[in-house]
Amino acid sequence: MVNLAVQIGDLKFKNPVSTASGCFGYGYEYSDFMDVNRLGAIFVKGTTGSNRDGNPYPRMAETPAGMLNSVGLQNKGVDHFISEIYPIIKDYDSHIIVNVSGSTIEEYVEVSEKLNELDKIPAIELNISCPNVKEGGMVFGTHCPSAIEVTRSVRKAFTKTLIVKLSPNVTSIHEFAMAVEGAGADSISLINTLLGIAINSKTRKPVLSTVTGGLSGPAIKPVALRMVWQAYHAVKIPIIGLGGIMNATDAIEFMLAGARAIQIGTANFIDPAVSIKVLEGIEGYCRENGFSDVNDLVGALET
Amino acid sequence: MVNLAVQIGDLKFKNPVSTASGCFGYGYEYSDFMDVNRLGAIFVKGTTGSNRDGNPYPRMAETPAGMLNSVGLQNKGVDHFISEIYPIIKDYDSHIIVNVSGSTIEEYVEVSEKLNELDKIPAIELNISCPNVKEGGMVFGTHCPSAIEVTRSVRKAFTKTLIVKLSPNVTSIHEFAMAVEGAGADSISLINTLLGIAINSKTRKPVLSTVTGGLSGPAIKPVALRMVWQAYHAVKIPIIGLGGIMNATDAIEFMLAGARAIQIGTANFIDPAVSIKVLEGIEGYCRENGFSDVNDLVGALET
Amino acid sequence: MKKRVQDFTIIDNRQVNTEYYVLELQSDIALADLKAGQFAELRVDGTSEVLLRRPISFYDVDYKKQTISLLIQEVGKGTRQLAKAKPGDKLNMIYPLGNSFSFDGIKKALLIGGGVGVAPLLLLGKILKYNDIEPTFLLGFRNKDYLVDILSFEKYGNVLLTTDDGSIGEKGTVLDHSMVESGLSGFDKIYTCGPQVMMKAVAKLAEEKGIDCEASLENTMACGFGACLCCVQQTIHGNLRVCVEGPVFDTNEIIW
Amino acid sequence: MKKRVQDFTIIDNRQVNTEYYVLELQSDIALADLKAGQFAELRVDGTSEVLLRRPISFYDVDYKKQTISLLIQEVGKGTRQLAKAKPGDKLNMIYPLGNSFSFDGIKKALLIGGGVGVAPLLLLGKILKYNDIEPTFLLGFRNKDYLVDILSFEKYGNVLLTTDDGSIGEKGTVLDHSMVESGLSGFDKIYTCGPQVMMKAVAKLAEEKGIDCEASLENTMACGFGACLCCVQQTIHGNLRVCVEGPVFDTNEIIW
Ligand SMILES: Cc1cc2nc3c(=O)[nH]c(=O)nc-3n(C[C@H](O)[C@H](O)[C@H](O)COP(=O)(O)OP(=O)(O)OC[C@H]3O[C@@H](n4cnc5c(N)ncnc54)[C@H](O)[C@@H]3O)c2cc1C
Ligand SMILES: Cc1cc2nc3c(=O)[nH]c(=O)nc-3n(C[C@H](O)[C@H](O)[C@H](O)COP(=O)(O)OP(=O)(O)OC[C@H]3O[C@@H](n4cnc5c(N)ncnc54)[C@H](O)[C@@H]3O)c2cc1C
Ligand SMILES: Cc1cc2nc3c(=O)[nH]c(=O)nc-3n(C[C@H](O)[C@H](O)[C@H](O)COP(=O)(O)O)c2cc1C
Ligand SMILES: Cc1cc2nc3c(=O)[nH]c(=O)nc-3n(C[C@H](O)[C@H](O)[C@H](O)COP(=O)(O)O)c2cc1C
Ligand code: FES
Ligand code: FES
Repeated sequence: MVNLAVQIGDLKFKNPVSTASGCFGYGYEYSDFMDVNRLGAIFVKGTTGSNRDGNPYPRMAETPAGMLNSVGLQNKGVDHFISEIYPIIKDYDSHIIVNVSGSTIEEYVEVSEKLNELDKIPAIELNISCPNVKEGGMVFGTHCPSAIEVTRSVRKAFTKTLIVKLSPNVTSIHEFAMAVEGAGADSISLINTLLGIAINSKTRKPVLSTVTGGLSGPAIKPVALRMVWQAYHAVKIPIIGLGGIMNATDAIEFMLAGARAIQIGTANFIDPAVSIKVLEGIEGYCRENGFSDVNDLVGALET
Repeated sequence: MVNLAVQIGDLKFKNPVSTASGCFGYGYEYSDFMDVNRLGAIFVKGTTGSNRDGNPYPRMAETPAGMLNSVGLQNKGVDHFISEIYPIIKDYDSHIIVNVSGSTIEEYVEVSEKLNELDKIPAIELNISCPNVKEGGMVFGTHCPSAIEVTRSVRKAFTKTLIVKLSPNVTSIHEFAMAVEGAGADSISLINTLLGIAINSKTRKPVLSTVTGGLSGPAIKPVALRMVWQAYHAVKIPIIGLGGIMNATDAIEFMLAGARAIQIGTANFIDPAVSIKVLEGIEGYCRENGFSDVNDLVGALET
Repeated sequence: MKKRVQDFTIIDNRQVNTEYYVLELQSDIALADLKAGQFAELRVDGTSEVLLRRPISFYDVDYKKQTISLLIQEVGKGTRQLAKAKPGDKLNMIYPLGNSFSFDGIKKALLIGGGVGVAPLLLLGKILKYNDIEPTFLLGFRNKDYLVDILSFEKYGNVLLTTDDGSIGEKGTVLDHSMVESGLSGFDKIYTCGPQVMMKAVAKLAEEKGIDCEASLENTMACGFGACLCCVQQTIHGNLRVCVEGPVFDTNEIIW
Repeated sequence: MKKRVQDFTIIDNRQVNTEYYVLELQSDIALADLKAGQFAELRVDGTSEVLLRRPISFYDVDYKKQTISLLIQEVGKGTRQLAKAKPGDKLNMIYPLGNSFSFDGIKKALLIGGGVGVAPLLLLGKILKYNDIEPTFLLGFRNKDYLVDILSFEKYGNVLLTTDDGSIGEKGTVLDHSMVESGLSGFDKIYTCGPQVMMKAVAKLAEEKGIDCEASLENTMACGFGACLCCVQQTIHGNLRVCVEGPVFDTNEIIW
C-alpha cells in the first residue's frame, strides 16, 4: 500500500493529482469520462466579482506541442457561482478549490470573503497570473510589491487554505515565491501560462483576437519544472506544480523537482480521463520503485 | 524580382536569413549540405576571452518540440578564433558575425576590441543571455543596469555594427530592448534560450550535468514571437528575430511581428539545409503575395 | 446521451474530390445515438504537428453496421494527416458532442450548404425524411471539381446545385439560385452550414422571408465538450460555447 | 567522404530478439563509402514525441545492392517508432558521420561487444577480414533471449559468447570469459563497443596487458556533424566531439 495523501497547508489532499483552473470547467463537464471524485482536488474556473464575457473570438491557437488561449476569465461572477454552481458540486469527494481572479485588490478580497463563507470550499487559489485580461491579472503576478499586497489583503479576508498561483513571466520566480510566502500564502501553485503570440502568415493577422495569449501544454514543461525547482529551494510552503503534464512520468518529474501536488490542464482536452491515468501511474511508480509514501518523491531530485 | 536585402545598422544583409550562434559552428560544418555563401549572415559560436571547456556531459536533453542544451560556451577563445578560424571563414560571401560572450565586462570589451581589428568581421553579437555559464552570461541579460553597462562599454570598444542578443528570461523584454538601444546598440537579436530543466524519472536525476539548460526549438516560438513584437513596438533599431524557426512560414511570422532579419538555430540540426529552404520560401511568399520588397513584411502584422 | 472516448476502426477512406474525402469508421460496440448537427473530436496520431483533437461533424451513420461516416476537407496539418488513414487503422474519437438541429412541427425544410459545410446536412436530411419532413438541398461548391457525392443527398430530397463558375448547377453562390429568387414559399425552416459569410447571408434572407433558420457554426476548439471556453460565439444570451450550446444556433440569436 | 542527407527505402525490418531489430535500407544511388565505426543520423517521422535525429551505427553494408543494415535496440520514443518501419517506407539519414576504427599494422584483433554495442563490430570484423586481419569476437548479452544473429559474425571470425545468466556461452560478463583469463596473448588490438562500464573495464584490461584499444562511445547528440558541441567526451586533449573526433577513441586518451 502506497500512501498517496499529501498535505497542502491545513488541507489534506487524498492524493496529489488535481486538475487545473480553466481546463476542467466545474468538474461535471468530465463526469461522462471519469469519476471526478477520485481527484485530490478540482481547481475550478477563474471566478471574479461579477459577470465577465471574456475576450472576443478567436480565443485559441494551436502551437508546436502547445496551445495559446485568451479566454479572458469568462465567468458569471462569484454570486452566480455561489447560488448556481456551488450547490451542484459541493458534495464532490474531491476538494473544490476556487480560482479567484480580479482586476483590483478590492475585487480579489470581495470574492475571497464570499467564498470564505462556503463550508465546502476549503481553499482558494489566488490567480495573480492571468495574462488575458487588460487590467489586473498578470500585473499582480509580475510586480512583486503588488503580489505582496494582494496576498496580504486576501489573507485577511480568507481564513482557510490560501494558495497563490504564480506567473512564469518574470525574471526571478523565487522572488515571487518568497514574497507571497511572507505575505501569508499557505501554498503556491505554478506555473500559469507563458505569454505568447501566434500569427497567421496568410492573413498577416494574429490568430487570437487579443494578439497575445497564454501558452500551455507540453511545450512549457521544461520551464515549469525549472520554476518549481527554483521555488522549492526558496520557500518552505508546499508547492503545487503544473505546466505541460501529459502523463504520470511528467507528474513524477514535477514531484521530484519539488511539487507536493500537481495539476493537469491542457492534457484534459486531449484525453478527458488523463487525470485518473496519472493518478494510477504515480501509484504504480511508487510501488515499483519502493516508495511507500508519495511524499518521499517530493524534491527527491538528486543534483 | 523581389528585393531581399535588409539593413541592420550600417550593414546590408543580402537577405534576411542567417544562422544562430552555437547552432551552425563556424559555417564549414554545413558546407557538405548547402552553399553557406547564400546566407545573409552566419552568427558563429560564442567566443570568449580565453579557452573554455564548457560544461560536463550530458549537455543535451530532448523535450516536447524542443531541446535543452548546456554546452556552456565551449570555445578556444578569441585569439584562437583570430589565428585559426578567421582565416578559413573570412572570405565567405555571407557576413561573419561573431557572438561575443564573457563573464566580466572587461572580457566582453577585450574580445570586442580584438574583433574590431578584423576586416571581415563587420559586426558582433553581444551575448548577454547565455543561461549556461555560472558567471556573467545571463546575469547581464536579466539585470537592466548591467545590460546597459556592458553595452556601453563594448560600444566604445567596437566601432562597427553592434547587435545585442537579449535573454527571454525577463519580466519586461521591452525594457531591455530600450535600455540597450539607449546604450548604443545598432540592433537587437532575440530570443536566446529559455531556462529549463529536464528530469529522468527513472534515475531521479536531472538529465543535464548542470541541472538547468537553455530551451530552444519550436516549443519556444510563441514566446519568441511575442517578445519580438513587444520589442518592435519599443525600439527603433532593427530586430533580428529567432526562436523555433523551422521553415519559411515561421520566418515570415517573425518578420510580420517586427523582425528585419531572422536566425535559424535548432532546425539546422534536423535539416542541415533548412536555411536555404527558408530563404527560398520567403522569396516565394513575397512573389505570391505581391511583395516586391521583403522589408514590406517587417512589422506588417495587422492588429 | 453519455459522451464517450472510443476507438474506431477505419473501414474505408475514399477520395471525394481533390480536397475532400470520406472516412468510414466502424465500432466494435453499439454506437451511441447521434443527432444531426452533432460532431466528434478526432485524435490525430502519427504527426508531430498536431496536439489537440479536431472537430468533425457526422456525415452519416448506420446503427446496424455500427458505422459512422465523416466528410473531411483537407485544409491543414490535422486533416492532411487524417487523409492518410488506411482501412484497418484505428481512430480515437470523443462523441457525440454538441447540440443538434431541431425540427419539431416542421413540414418542408430547405437545407443550404456550402463546401464541406454540406456534411451535417446529409444526416439532417436523412433524419428529416424519416420524420416525414421534406428536405430540399441547396448546395454550393467552388466548381464541379469540388462536388461531393450528390446521389447520397438525392436519396432524401431534391438537390439544387450552384457553383461559382457555373460548371455544374446554376452559376453563382447559393443565394443567387433561381429558387431563392422565386420566393422560398412553402418552406417553414431553413438550415444552413458553410462559410460564415454564406450563413450570414442565409440568415438575413430567412429573416426577410420570416422563415425560422438554424445555422451550424464553426469555431476553434480545444476540448469540444464545454470545459475550456475557447469556442464561444457571441449571441444575444452572451458568449455561448459552440461545442455545447452549439454548434447549432437559431440565427436570430447570433451576433455575427 | 562528403556527408549527405538522403532518403532510403526500407526493404526489410526483422525482429532479432525481443528488443532488437535489423533495418535494411536501400539507396537509389550509389552509396557513400562507409567505414567501420561510422554512423548515421536517422530522422524519425510519424510521432509527436521526437524532434531530433537519432544516431545509429552501421551494422553492415552492401555496395553492390546499395543497402545498409542497422541493428537497433528499442529503448525509447525514437527507436520504438523506427521499429514500426515497413518495407517500402522511406527513411531519411544524414551519413556517413564520425571517424572510424583504425587498423594499420594489426594482425590479430579482439572485438569485444556488449548488447547492441555489437553493431559496429560486425562491419569492423568484415573489413578486418578483407584486410587479412583475423578478428575474434567476444560478445556479451543479458541472456539467450537477447542474442543477435551470431552466424553473421561467424562469417568473419571466431565468436565467443557470454551471458549474464549463462543461458548461452559462458556465464558472466565479457570480462569473465575464460579466454580473457587465459591471457589474450597474440592479440595486438582490442576494439570495444557496449555499455560504458564494460568499455571502461575493457580499457583497463587492455592497458594492463599492454594492448592498444579503441572504444566506440555513445553520447547524446543534437546534430551529429560537429555543429552544436552537445556530444563531448572528456579526453586528454580536452572536450572532444563524439560525433566528429569520435565516436571511436583510443582508450588511453579518454578521461572516463
Ligand atoms: C463543430 C464543427 C464541425 C466541423 N465539421 C467538419 C466536417 O464535417 N468536415 C470538415 O472537413 N471540417 C469540419 N470542421 C472544421 C474542422 O474542424 C477544421 O477544418 C479542422 O479542425 C482543421 O484542422 P487542420 O489541422 O487540418 O488545420 P490547421 O492546420 O489547424 O489549420 C489550417 C487552417 O484552418 C483554419 N482552422 C483550423 N481549425 C479551424 C476551425 N475549427 N474552424 C475554422 N477554421 C479552422 C486555421 O485557422 C488555418 O488557417 C468542423 C468544425 C467544427 C467546429
Ligand atoms: C555514435 C552512436 C552510435 C549508436 N549506434 C547505435 C546502434 O547501432 N544501435 C542502437 O540501437 N543504438 C545506437 N546508439 C544509441 C541510440 O542512438 C539511442 O539508443 C537512441 O538515440 C535512443 O533514442 P530513443 O528515442 O529510442 O530514446 P529516448 O526516448 O530519447 O531515450 C530513452 C532512454 O535512452 C537514453 N538515451 C537516449 N539517447 C541516448 C544516447 N544517444 N546514448 C545513450 N543513451 C541514450 C535516454 O537517456 C533515456 O533514458 C548509438 C548512439 C551513438 C551516439
Ligand atoms: C483554456 C485555458 C483556460 C485557463 N483559465 C485559467 C483560469 O481561469 N485561471 C487560472 O489561474 N489559470 C487558467 N489557465 C491556466 C491553467 O490553469 C494552467 O496554469 C496552464 O494551462 C498550464 O498548465 P497545462 O500546461 O497543464 O495546461 C487556463 C489555461 C487554459 C489552457
Ligand atoms: C546547442 C546550442 C548552443 C548555443 N550556443 C549559443 C551561443 O554560443 N551563443 C548564443 O548567443 N546563443 C547560443 N545558443 C542559442 C541560439 O543561438 C538561439 O538563440 C536559440 O537556440 C533559439 O533559437 P532556435 O529555437 O532556432 O534554436 C545556442 C543554442 C543551442 C541549441
Ligand atoms: S471547445 Fe472547450 S468549451 Fe468549447
Ligand atoms: S552532436 Fe552536435 S557536435 Fe556532436
